[in-house]
Amino acid sequence: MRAPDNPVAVKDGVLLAVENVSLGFGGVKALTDVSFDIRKGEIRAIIGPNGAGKTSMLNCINGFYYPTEGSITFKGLKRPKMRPYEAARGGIARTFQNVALFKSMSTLDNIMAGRSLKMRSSFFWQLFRHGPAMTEEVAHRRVVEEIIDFLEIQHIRKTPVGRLPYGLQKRVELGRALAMEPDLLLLDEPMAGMNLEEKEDMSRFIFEVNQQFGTTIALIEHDMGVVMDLSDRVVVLEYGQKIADGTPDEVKSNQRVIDAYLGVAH
Amino acid sequence: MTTAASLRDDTFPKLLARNARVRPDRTAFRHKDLGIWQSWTWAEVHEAVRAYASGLEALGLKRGSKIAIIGYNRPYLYWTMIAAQWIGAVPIPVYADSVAEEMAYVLAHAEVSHAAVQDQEQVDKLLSVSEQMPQLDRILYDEDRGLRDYDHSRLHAIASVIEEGRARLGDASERDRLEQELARGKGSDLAIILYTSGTTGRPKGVMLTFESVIAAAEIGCDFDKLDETDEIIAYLPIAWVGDHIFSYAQAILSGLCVNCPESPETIAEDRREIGATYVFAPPRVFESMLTLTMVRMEDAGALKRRMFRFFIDHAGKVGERILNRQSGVGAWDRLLWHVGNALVYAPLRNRFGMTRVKVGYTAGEAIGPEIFKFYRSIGVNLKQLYGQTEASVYITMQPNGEIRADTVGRPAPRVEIRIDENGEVLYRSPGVFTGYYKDDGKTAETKTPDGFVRSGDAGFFDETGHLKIIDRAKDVGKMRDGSLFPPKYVENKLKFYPNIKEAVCFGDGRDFVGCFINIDLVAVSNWAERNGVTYASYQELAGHPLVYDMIEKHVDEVNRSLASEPRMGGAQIKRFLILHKELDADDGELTRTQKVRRSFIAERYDPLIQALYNGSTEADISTEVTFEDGRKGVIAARVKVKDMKLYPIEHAAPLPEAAE
Amino acid sequence: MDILYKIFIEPFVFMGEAPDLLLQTLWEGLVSGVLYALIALGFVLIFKASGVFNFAQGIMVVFSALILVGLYEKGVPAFLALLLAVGAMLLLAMAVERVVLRPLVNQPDIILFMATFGLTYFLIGFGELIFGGSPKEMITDALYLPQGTTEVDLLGGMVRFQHLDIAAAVIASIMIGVLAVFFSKTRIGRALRAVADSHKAALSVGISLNQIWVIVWFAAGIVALVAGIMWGARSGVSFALQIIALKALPVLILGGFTSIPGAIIGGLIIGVGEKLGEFYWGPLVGGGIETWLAYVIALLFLLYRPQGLFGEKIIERI
Amino acid sequence: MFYREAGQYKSNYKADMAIFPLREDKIGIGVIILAAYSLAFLGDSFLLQAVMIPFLVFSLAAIGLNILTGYAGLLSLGTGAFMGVGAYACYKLMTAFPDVNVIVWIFVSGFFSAAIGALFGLPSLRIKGFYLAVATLAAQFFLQWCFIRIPWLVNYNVSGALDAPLRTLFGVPIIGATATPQTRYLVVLTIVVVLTWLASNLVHGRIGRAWIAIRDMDLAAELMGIRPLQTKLLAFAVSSYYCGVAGALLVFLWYGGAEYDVFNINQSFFILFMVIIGGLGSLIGSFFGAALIFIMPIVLGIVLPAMFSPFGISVGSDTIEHLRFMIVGALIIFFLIVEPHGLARLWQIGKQKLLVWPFPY
Amino acid sequence: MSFRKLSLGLAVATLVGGAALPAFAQDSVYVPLFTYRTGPFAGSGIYIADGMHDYLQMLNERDGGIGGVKLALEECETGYDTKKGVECYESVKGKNPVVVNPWSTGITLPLIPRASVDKIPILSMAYGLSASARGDIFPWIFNPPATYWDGMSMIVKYIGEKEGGLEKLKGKTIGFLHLDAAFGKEPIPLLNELAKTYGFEVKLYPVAAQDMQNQSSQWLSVRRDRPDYMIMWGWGSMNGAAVKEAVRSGYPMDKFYSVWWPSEDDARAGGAGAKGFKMLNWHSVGADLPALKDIQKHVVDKGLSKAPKDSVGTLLYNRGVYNSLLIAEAIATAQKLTGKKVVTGEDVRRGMENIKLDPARLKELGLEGFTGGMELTCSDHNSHSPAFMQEWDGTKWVKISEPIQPMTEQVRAQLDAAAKDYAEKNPGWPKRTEACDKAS
Repeated sequence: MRAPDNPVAVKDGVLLAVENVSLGFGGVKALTDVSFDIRKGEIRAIIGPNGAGKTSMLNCINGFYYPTEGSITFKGLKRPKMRPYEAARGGIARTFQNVALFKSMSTLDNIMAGRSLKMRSSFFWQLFRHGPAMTEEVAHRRVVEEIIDFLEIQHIRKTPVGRLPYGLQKRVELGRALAMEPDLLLLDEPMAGMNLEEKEDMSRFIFEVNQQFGTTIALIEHDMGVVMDLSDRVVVLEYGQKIADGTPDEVKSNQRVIDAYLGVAH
Repeated sequence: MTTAASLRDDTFPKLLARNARVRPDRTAFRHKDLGIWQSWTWAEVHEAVRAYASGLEALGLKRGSKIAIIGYNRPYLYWTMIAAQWIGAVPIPVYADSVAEEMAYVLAHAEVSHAAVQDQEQVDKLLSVSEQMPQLDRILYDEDRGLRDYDHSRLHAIASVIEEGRARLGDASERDRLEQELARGKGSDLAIILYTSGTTGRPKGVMLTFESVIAAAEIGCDFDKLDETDEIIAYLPIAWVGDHIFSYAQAILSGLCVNCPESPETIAEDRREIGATYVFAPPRVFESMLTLTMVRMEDAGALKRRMFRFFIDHAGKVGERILNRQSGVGAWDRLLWHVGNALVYAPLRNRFGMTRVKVGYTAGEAIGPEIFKFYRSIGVNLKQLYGQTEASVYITMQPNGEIRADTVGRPAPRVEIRIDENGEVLYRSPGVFTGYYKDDGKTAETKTPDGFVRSGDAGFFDETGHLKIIDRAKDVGKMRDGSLFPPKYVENKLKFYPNIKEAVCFGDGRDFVGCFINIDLVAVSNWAERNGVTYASYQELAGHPLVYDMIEKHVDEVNRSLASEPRMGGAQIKRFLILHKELDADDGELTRTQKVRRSFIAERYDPLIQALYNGSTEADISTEVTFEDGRKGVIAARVKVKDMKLYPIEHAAPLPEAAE
Repeated sequence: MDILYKIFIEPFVFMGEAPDLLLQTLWEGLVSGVLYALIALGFVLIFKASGVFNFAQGIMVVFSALILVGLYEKGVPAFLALLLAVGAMLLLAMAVERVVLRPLVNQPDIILFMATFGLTYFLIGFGELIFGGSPKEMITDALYLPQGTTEVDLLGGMVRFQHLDIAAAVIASIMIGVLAVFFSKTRIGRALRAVADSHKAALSVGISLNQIWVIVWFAAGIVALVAGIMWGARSGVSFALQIIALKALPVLILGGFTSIPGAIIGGLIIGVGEKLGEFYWGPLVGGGIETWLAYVIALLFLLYRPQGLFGEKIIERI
Repeated sequence: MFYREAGQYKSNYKADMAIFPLREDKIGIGVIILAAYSLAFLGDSFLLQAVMIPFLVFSLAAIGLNILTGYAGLLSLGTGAFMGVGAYACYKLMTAFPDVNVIVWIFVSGFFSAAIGALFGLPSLRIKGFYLAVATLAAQFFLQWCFIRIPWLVNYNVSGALDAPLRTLFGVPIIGATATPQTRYLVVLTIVVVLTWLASNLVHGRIGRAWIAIRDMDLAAELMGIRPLQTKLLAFAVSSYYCGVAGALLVFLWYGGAEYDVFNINQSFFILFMVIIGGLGSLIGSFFGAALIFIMPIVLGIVLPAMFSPFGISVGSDTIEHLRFMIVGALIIFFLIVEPHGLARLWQIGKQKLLVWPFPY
Repeated sequence: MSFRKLSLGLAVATLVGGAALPAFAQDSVYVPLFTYRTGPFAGSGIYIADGMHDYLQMLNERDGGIGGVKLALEECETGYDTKKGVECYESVKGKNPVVVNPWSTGITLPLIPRASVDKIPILSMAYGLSASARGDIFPWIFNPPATYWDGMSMIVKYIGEKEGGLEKLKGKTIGFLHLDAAFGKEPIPLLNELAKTYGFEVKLYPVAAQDMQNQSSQWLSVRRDRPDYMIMWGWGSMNGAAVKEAVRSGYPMDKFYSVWWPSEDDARAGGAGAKGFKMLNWHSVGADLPALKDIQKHVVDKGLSKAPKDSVGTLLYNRGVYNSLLIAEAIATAQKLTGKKVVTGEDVRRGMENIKLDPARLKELGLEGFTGGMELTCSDHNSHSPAFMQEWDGTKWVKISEPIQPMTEQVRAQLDAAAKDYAEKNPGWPKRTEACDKAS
């Protein structure tokens, strides 16, 4: 895997800026006037109680929802309305709260599907599964194998993901996102429902992804320990509004955050 | 062919060069990596190894210095051995699963200056004990993952070392120099030091010369006619002599292809994919494969189960004779066997990954006769051999047509054997070691002045001239009434039952034999399921009265069999108990090669031993255990003790005299 | 230009010129619409409560009507035959629940859809085996269905109102009213509504899912019987009639698969729309556009509102 | 049981990604194809003309629908019409350009149905599931209406039907009355084999993955950079291509002339049956489905009278037909209950069983 | 369900089926009857099937077959479905059928090119491809006794006569309610031609197959256009539904004409209001003729027929009888021509070409007055026989006219154009090589 190149943002520069974003579903406001930024190369955590609008935020970032107000600037480009596949093209990948794998495909094919964007061989050669199509397939298979190796999921390479335990599915999903070689990786509760050992593995992978490939990561997570360990900066949402933003330590000592978290049992 | 060639090519690097000449395009190594079998031909290996040797030199590895090799079976690690040998350094393979402390001892003892390791895990281990090994200068690694941010001043990727070497080899003079280095090596040089785990005490470094390793490898190659078309799967620890001989020495000698599995979890699958022609596995592998087979077949439909039973039984009747090409098998039986072959045996062999097996070996421990016969009856040419690190493996082997489950065969070619008065087996062969590294005392203890080596095992030749090993010589004890007590022999008999995973017997200097038994979780839980036994934990299952009843039956059968054998009748088991936890290498109860550490166990479970011999029907025990993640905890249990009925002794014949 | 005139002006001019015909067309459309709605209603009932897209609704219409007529032909009094036909639909509902739905519970929608195809085939074969393939006349008189025609002098022309059509509209309205009351006022009805929302909720009402299936299929069977009588009275009872069930499909997508009012309104829109279309615009292309006009109307509508007229808005979550 | 996968290792990705990585499967496919070809010389004309040719034609159509419904998850009830487009296009082409070999036109005609299919696939971006299915009915009825209403399509034939003028390949008649069942069969078989091979290539590559991704989890697929509209339209186009070619084969190599009615809604349902019973998302399933749905009634038509005759009961052809309907209906339900994933799943399980034989799992 | 069991079952089934294929003795003539007792058109199909079967069965019972050779009868159910029809054809082909009557235009079309190859004559009685009336081009296809063009010309002629002469049709409007399929559309060119000639206007009301029972739109349009006459080309349940709708919408029934396919049931569907509905026919209705009585006696009463007792003599039953009469005549003629008893398809083709039904022969057959004379020749495979008009009196059909001669010229023109067209569109259509038995 190559480290993603990034023509616009400079090091430590802002990769993604969320400015005054609001989102409403016919009367219900999911997000209200939220602003924050994600800098290149950092691990940015978005935390908050259930229903705080965290997933909606991610959905806005990768174009699944359009903010009703405000703007999102990615790599220095403001995008008013961007379809999810355009976001993907732009270099945003993500995983989902409830694993959204392609259930009938094998681990290998799932991650291969993550390479879709990079595959360009023509329909004609696809028909014959020969020439450029095969060359391309093999080349991407190599990359995918490296991801498989990286995530230590060799033994489930050809298993249909539907049959995998939850923890492994999450890992495959991360692999699929990695296959896109994203500049920005959005992780929606990557450790939900995992046991201690699986969480440790996942934390390690996230950390290594960030370290080894320099991928910028934005993650939503409930496990405070993980968040505090892993992230460089944390933004805290509550009822769709930002209540705190800063380093883990800063956030930890923020009174509003403490109130919000004490108010909600976890 | 090999003999003639070896006159000239007396070291492995030279043999490698010969392979690159003679069979440059045949595949030498395969490694399942990134989903496929990455392959290297002999020519490629030769080129890489030469570059590697040059690179190693650049890193300061000199003639006579030692390089530790730690990790699972990986081409790079095998190449490290040849590359080191190329420039006259001595490779020292170390068990990859040893804890850091054990490694530190070996590396310090061997005065290792370099270490080639597999991955971050091993690097971390070495770094954690680096202050105990001041001579360790450089660490080379195969897989770079996680090592990116490490201080690379003393850390090198093997690939980059090879690249470095390649660059150096661009220079013609360097090439010549390396050729000279190659030529400087000679057969009598120290080729390798293999540290034996040993059941007691610190590991000892067995020094083997090229001559002895090559000689031993030749014995095997000639015996089974191995050649370059053969395939072996390298999955046993590289520090173990068996792997060194089979996957290294014989591979290079005969040019066969070594296949390295992807990871320990995928061995079964990888083995099947490769379909090795030359297989080696310790008895427990065969045992667990058979157990799994039987367990799985229990879930098959009634018709299929009956068919399976029928044909397996039929194979039991005639299969071995057909394999041995013996006459006297009727046409009908033969036909039936072939039908069975199509329906059961061949598919089974296929599932085991043994379709192409030319010869398979099991050694290290006694194999259950039933298991042994099973594999042979379905057409797998399984053989036993008896060997030791000190002999470069081969001591006795089973020639075709003389394969029996209860003996380890005749002396291997070029091996002499004698049995001394206390029953210990002594051997002499071209493969024997030169001595223990930095331990002349031990060397003198083991090697007789006339070059025979004390095996430490007690055994005897039976009337057909086959050697029978009963136990470690020093373990064969005497009971208070003077009758012989070979604990291992008894234990093995117990362990042949799939439900019994491990047994530890006591009796030396005692009135009767008592025994700890470990149930096999897979087999017994399956049995439990079928018999409606419910349980919540291993402990509960182990203590279940029905389980006790079942094990009691096994023990009873063992007693009956012991009673019928010469000199063994006194070793019948009078009392036994089922241990509440599995014996575990992490708790020190087993060695890394999964052998029982009897005295340690005796100490640790003293209250249970008390109970065995003081007549009480149950005993309390609490033991500290180490969990998989390294945490420690305490398990406490109350264990029941059972009394057995003893059989009258049938034979009182003396031990037959040693034959040669 | 000419073509534009023909499409956009002429039909309306004609409507204005002959308002009696327009009225007649609307009436015919309404009557067909009511009858489409009756069939669509059967679909909706089943889809709402069990998520099954019941392709067999069409054959159920034929089957129930055949039982009625067949029994009558064997000499059973008409109203007893009617009762027996209702009973047969109950048996059918129970059989379907036991043989088809129960073993296929939790299967994907398309599998259940296919199973109702199988059911359709089975019922076709079974029905023909018992009643033979020849068409039968609906026993309109025996059931005291009105038959005459009233011609009303309206808007400068005679507009004809078939008594049967009036009866059909009335009976359909009564059916819908009864169903509405049933759903909102009775315990079982509430359970049915609950099951549409969540299967657990239904259990809490104390009715098992299996019973609910039987009930909805039975209800759909009765609706089918009514539809069968009405359609049969109009055009005879034959197996060709089951094709008409296809007409209910655009009604469904227009009204939404789960909405009873949707089925009614959708039925009326489709009925009126296709009659108007065929009558005023059909001649432009040689007629016969009725076969696809309904679908195209529905399709265009769907593009605007993918969940149908009364369907719940789909908010996609991830 | 027959598998000896031990020793069949893959040392490059190409081999590992082969559609049939195991030697035994390759041999099996080879044997099947060989058997299929040798049938041309062994089978009688009834078997070829009334069983094998239609079976292959329907298999091809089922593959087409399977690509759409099974792989891309888009339910369509317009298959019959798309087949019709292919047939009418082929007719126009081969009568307008009689000098070009008809085989070319058979393949080209698929492009017309592909275009029409893609056009009617446009709503699929907004409409899903049964709503889409009903929407495709619009295509079915509209196109069928066009077939009747546009006499140009049949070259103003008085009969309003398609006829099959004589066409040859290497001088041997393949279309028209004088084409023997053998030649027809061989042509159909070859076309089906080639197109199946191409389909198999497609579904195993990037495009197939995109389809399955859209089917399994369309939102995730979109967030993966897979463009839903293109992917779905491609599925419609490819699917319709297959259906179109199947339609052309159906009219010219099987019937040898047909009315518009051949492409009615029942044809669409018929193909859908095959796909569902055969197994969604499986090419081999399309063959199984076609075999079961098409051949089973034929077998029943032969078997049922035979079953009654020993008892001296003479049953009319109509009764047989009714029973046939009942049995087919019951069997559809039965198969759905036994294996909702279709015969392909049974096949897969069977293969898996053979692979792990003698073990049960 | 395991796969092995399944395939085993299928194999056994095929085996049993194969073994049980009826083996027809060498001394019989195999006559397959394609019938459609199921499906949407079963309403007409059942009567026809019974009529066809019973007449031939009667010959077997009464006379021991034809010319002493038993007829081996076998029904094949088509369900009026082209697919099944073609399947039926393939399944009977191997058993040496002497004639095939597909009973569906859709099935006929694919069989036309095959007939000459398989040497099986096709009898598509007054349906199928009209151009096949040209025996010189379609030696193997027969479609007596009249084409749809003949039928249309007869209806128009009749209407014209009612009006007091064809020229009186000027300015009138004739509505044409037809099944929206090749069958229904076939007469349109002729109708247009006649409209041009006689100055009347034509309004088309197509009815789609799936909307046969839902004709309210068409009849609304009829109300709008108020055509002076309605002519119907319908099939199956379309006829009944049309009669109903006509009654519903108050169309004067005495101005409602149909080609020869409606049945009593269809007319009855309109109830009392259907009185006055007229249709063409070319054979009598009723069971009074000796041959029909024989059917009653030898077949129906013996329980050898599936037909209910009262169906003998109904319109479509007799239509079936007529069909079988042609088959029987063809076989008999073939026997006479060849001198063989067991004739083949090729012989029967010759027989067909030499059928001559005149009153004397009909009397001989016990069917005096059943139908008008009819004669097929080498070049004329249709005979373009006249038909008469009959009217529904509320309970039964009543013959109300003498045989009407078709407008031969106009029909001939259509026919020649169609035949030419067919030949043009099918280059390489084989030239007739079959010899003619008599000059024509």
